[in-house]
Amino acid sequence: MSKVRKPLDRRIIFLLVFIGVALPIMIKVGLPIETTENVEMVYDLVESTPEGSHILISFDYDPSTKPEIHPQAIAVIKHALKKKQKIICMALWPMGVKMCEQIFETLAEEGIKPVYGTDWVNMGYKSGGAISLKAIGADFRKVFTQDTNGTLADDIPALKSVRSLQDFEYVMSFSAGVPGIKEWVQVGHDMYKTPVSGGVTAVSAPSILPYVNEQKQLTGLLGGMKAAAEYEKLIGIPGTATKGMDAQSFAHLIIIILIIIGNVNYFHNKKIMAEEEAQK
Amino acid sequence: MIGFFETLGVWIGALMTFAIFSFLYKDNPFYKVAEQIFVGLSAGYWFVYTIYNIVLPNLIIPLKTDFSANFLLIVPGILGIFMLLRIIPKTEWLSRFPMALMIGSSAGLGMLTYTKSDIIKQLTATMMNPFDGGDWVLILGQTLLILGTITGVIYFFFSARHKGFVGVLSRIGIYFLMVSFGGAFGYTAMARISLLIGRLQFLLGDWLGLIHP
Amino acid sequence: MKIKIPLLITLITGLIIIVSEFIPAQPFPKISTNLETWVMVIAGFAMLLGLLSLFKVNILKIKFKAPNWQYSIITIASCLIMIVLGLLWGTDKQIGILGHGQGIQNVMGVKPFDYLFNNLYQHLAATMFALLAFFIASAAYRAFIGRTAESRLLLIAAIIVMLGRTSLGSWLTGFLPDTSFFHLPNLAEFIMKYPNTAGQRAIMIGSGLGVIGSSLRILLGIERMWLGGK
Amino acid sequence: MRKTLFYLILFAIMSLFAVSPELIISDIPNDDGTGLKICWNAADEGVEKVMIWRGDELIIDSDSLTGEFVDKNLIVNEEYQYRMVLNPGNLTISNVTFSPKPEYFNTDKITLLIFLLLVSGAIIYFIISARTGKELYIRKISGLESIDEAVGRATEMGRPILFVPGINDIDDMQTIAGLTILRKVAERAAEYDTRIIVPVARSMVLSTAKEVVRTAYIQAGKPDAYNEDSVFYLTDDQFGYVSGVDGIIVREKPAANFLLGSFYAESLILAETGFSSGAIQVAGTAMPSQLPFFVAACDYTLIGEELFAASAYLSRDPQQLGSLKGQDFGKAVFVIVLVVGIILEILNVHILKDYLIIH
Repeated sequence: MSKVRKPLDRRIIFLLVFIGVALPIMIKVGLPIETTENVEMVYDLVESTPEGSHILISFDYDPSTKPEIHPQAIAVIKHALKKKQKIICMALWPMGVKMCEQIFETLAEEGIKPVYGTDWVNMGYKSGGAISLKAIGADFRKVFTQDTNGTLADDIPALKSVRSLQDFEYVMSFSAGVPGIKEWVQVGHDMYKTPVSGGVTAVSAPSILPYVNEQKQLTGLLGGMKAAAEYEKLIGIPGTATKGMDAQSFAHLIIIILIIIGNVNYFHNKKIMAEEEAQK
Repeated sequence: MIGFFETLGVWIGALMTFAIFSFLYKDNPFYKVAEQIFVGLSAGYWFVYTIYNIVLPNLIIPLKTDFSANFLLIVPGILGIFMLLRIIPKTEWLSRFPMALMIGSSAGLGMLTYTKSDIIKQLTATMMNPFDGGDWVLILGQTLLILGTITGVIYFFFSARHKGFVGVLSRIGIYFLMVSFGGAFGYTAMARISLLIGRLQFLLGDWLGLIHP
Repeated sequence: MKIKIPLLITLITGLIIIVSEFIPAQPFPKISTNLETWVMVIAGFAMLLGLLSLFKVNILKIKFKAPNWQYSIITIASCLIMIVLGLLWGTDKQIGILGHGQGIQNVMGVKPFDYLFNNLYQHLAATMFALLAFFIASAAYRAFIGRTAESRLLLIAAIIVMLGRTSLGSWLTGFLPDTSFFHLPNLAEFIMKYPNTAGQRAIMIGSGLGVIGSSLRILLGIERMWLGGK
Repeated sequence: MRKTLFYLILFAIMSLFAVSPELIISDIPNDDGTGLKICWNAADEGVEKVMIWRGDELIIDSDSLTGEFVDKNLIVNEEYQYRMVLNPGNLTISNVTFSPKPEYFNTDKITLLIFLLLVSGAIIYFIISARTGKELYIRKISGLESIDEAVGRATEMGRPILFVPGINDIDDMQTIAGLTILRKVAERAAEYDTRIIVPVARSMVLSTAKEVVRTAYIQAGKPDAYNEDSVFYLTDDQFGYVSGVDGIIVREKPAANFLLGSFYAESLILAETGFSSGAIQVAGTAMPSQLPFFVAACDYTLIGEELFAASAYLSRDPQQLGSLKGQDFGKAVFVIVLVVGIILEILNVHILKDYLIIH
C-alpha cells in the first residue's frame, strides 16, 4: 500500500469540534476581548442620542441565527433603555416579532421593566421588504395601523409625535439576510436621511461593511457574536456573547490547525504520488 | 404544574437537538421526522402571523371600521385572492395581475435604490485623496481601497480581452477579490461556530445544568 | 389579454415608483405610498400562497404514495396544529378567537402556540444551522487547500482574520504594542476595512448594474420568465 | 438651493454688523410644498426672549437670539403671516407673509437620473443592436474552457459527469444561467458518449432541465442516446438534497462535477465531498457568502457576474448579451468618473465630489 496518508474520517473531526466548543463553555477561561472601531461607532450613536428621543428597532432575524444576533439586540436595548430612549419595535421577518417579545421577557427577568406603551411598543411584522420600507418611511401610521396588542397607533403614547421615518433619531436593524439591513440602508438612510446602524450575522458582515463609509450610509456595524461581546464590554454588562467567546477562540484554533494539517497532507501525498508515478 | 411543563419543554428541546444532530452520523428517519416538523411548524407560524400582522390590521379592520375612508383597500383584497388562485392551474392566469404589481414595484424600486446606494454612493465614498491621511497605515489603506475597487471592477469587465495592461489590472483585481473572500471565510467560520456555541450553551446549561449563567 | 395586461401593469407600477422619486409635489408621493401599502398586502397573500402550495405538494405526495410520503403527514399535521392553536388562543399579547386561553396558560405557563414555538421550533431551527459548524471544520480540513496563488492568498487572509477576530489574536501578538500594525486584531481589522471593502465594492457595483439590467428588462416586458413561462 | 444659500450668507454678514433684528422666511427646496424655513436674528441689546407667531399661533418661544426652524405640515400655496415679538418691550418686528411652493423636479437627484438614463439607454441600445444581428464581443471566460477539459477527462476515465443547477427555483436568474451552461455540457457529453447525471431540487427546474438535455442530444446528432432518467428530482429540502447528491458522488464516482446556480450554506458539503472524490470541479454562483468555499475547493470558479457572462457567451441570446454589454458600459462610466474624481481630489479640487454628494 503506498505511503499516502489516508485523510481523517469526517466523524472524528466532528467529535474534535464538539469537544473544542463544549470544554471552554464549561471551564471559564476568560480570554481578553478588544473592542473595534465599528462597534464603538454603534455605541457612540446610542450614547449621543438625547433622552426621550424616539428610536426604531427592526427585528429581521429568526431563531436559526439567534445565538449571534440576540445578544447584540439585548446589549443595544439595555443601553438605549439606560439612556431613557423610547423604543419602537417592528419586524420585516415574521419571527422577528417573537424575538422582540423574548428580549423584553429576558430583560424583565433581569429586573429591567420598561413600561409597555410609553417606553417601548411592538408594532409587529410587515411583509413586502423594501417596498413596505418606502411606505413606512413616508407615512409610519398608514402601514402600522395598530400594535401587536391591537391598540390603535393613535392611542399609543410612545408614538405621539411619530409620523414618518424622519421623526426617529436612528434606526437599528438586527438582520440575518434579506429583507434586512441592506434595505434599511438603501431606503431608510439613502432615501429618508435617518441614521441607520445595526447588527448582522458574521456571514453577511463582509458584504455590508462597504456601507460603513464617509457617506455615513451605515453608522458602524455589529458583526457576529464577537461584536456582541465587545458591546457587552462597552456597556459593562457581560452576557451570553462574552461567555461564548472562549469557546469561539478554541474552535477557531482547531479549524486553523485542521487547515494546516490538511495542506501538509495534500502536498505530502502529492509528492509521494509523483515519486510512485516516476518509479512505474 | 407549570414547573412540569417547563422541564418537559427543555427535554423536548434536547430531543429535537439530538434528532437534527443525528444527521452528522448519517441521514436517518429521526432526522427526517424532525426536519418535517421544522418545515410544518414554520409554515404554520407564517400563516398565523400573516393573518394577525397584515391581513387583519391592514385590510380587514380598516374596511370594517370606516369603510368610506378605506374603500380603496378592496383592490388589494381582490388581488390577494387572485394570488391565492394561482394554486389551481385553470385560474393560474388571474394571479399574474397581483404578481405584476409586486414585480413591477420591486423592479422600479430596485433600479432606484441600487443605482443610488450601491453605485453612486460607493463612487463618492471611494473618491478621496489617499495621501491626506494621518499616518502611513491610513495612506496605505486608502491607496489599497482605491486600487482594489478599480481593478476589481475591471476584472468584471467583459468587453475587452484581458491582455496587456488590462490583463495586469484584472490580475490585481482578482487578488483583491481573493483577500475579501478570505475575510468572508474567516467571518463565516465564526458565524457557524457561534450557532454551535448557542446549541451547546442550551444542552450543557439549561438541560444538564453543568454551567451556571 | 393574459400576457399584455400584466406586462402593462408591471410597466405602470414601476414608472409610478420611479417618477414619484423625482417629483416631490403631490399627488405623486401619495399615489406611490398607497401603491406600496397595496403591494405589502399582496405580499402577505403571497406568503399564504406559499402555505397552500406546501399543502398541495404534500397532499399529492401522500395520494400518489411518492417515496417518503409518510413524512408528509408529519409536515401537514404540525402545520395544522400550529395554525389551529394560533388562531384559537392567539400568540403573546395577540387575542385569538377564543380569547387568551387563560385556563391553559395557568397550566402550561404560556400560550400553547408560544409553547410549541419556544420548545419545539426554536431548537429545530437553531440546530439545523449549528450543523454547519461541523461541516465547515471538515471542509476546512479536506478541501481548503492552497493549490493556486489565488487560493493561497485566500487562505492567508482567512487565517489572519480568524486569529484577529478572536481572543487568540490579541493573546498571540500580545508582545507587540496595542496600536502596532502587526498586532493581529489591528491587522485583521485593516484587511476587513480596506482590501475586503474594495473587493466587496467591486462585486456590489457589478451586481448593482445587474439589478438595473434585469429590472429594466422586466419593466419593458423583454423579460417574461415570471409570467410562468407557459 | 441657491436662494437659501444666498440668504444664509446674507444672514451671516448681517449678524456680524447686528444692524437690526431680522426675520427671514424661505421656501424649503425640493419638498411637496408643505414646509417653510424660518430664520431669525434678534441679536440686539437688552433682548432676552424671542417669540414668533404664525397668524395667531405661537410656534417659537426660545431665548436663543438667532436660529432657524422648519415649519412643517402647512397647506400648499396657502398665505401664512409670520411676526416676531421681542421681549422685554414686546416689540413686534417685520410682519412677513409667505406661501410654501411645491417643486416639480427634485434637483437633489440629478446624478441619479443621469446615471440611470445613461445605463438604461446603453442596455436598450445593445439589446436592439444584438437583435439586429450585430456581432457583440465578449471575452473568453476562463471557467468555460474548463468544460471541454473536464468532459474530456471524464470520457478518458469512462466515468459519468455530475451537473447540479443550484437549489433555487426557475425564477432565480442564477438557475437559468446554470441551465444555459448545462446545454453546452450536455452537448459535449453527447458527442463524447459520456453519461451525464443531473439531480434537481425543484419540480419546475426538473421539466426545464429535461428539455435542455434532450435538445442538447438532438443538437449533437444523437437523439436516441438521450437517456430519460439522467435528469431526476431528489427533494425540495436543502440538506436532504445535499445528502442525496453526496450519495451519488460516492456511488457513481463522477470524474467531473459542475455546480452552477444559486447555493446557500449547503454548498460547503457539496464542494467538500466533490473535492475529496478527486473529480475536476467547476463551480459558479452569484451568492457572495458561498464563493469562498467554491474558490478554495474547486478547480475553476465563475465568480458572481461571470456566471451570467458565461450564459450570455454561450446562448448568444440578444437579451442577455445586450444587457451584459450595457452593464459593461456602466462599469466603464464608473471607473472613468472615479479616476477623474480622484485626480481632482489629489489636486485639492472638490467640485466633482461635492456635486455628486449634494445632487
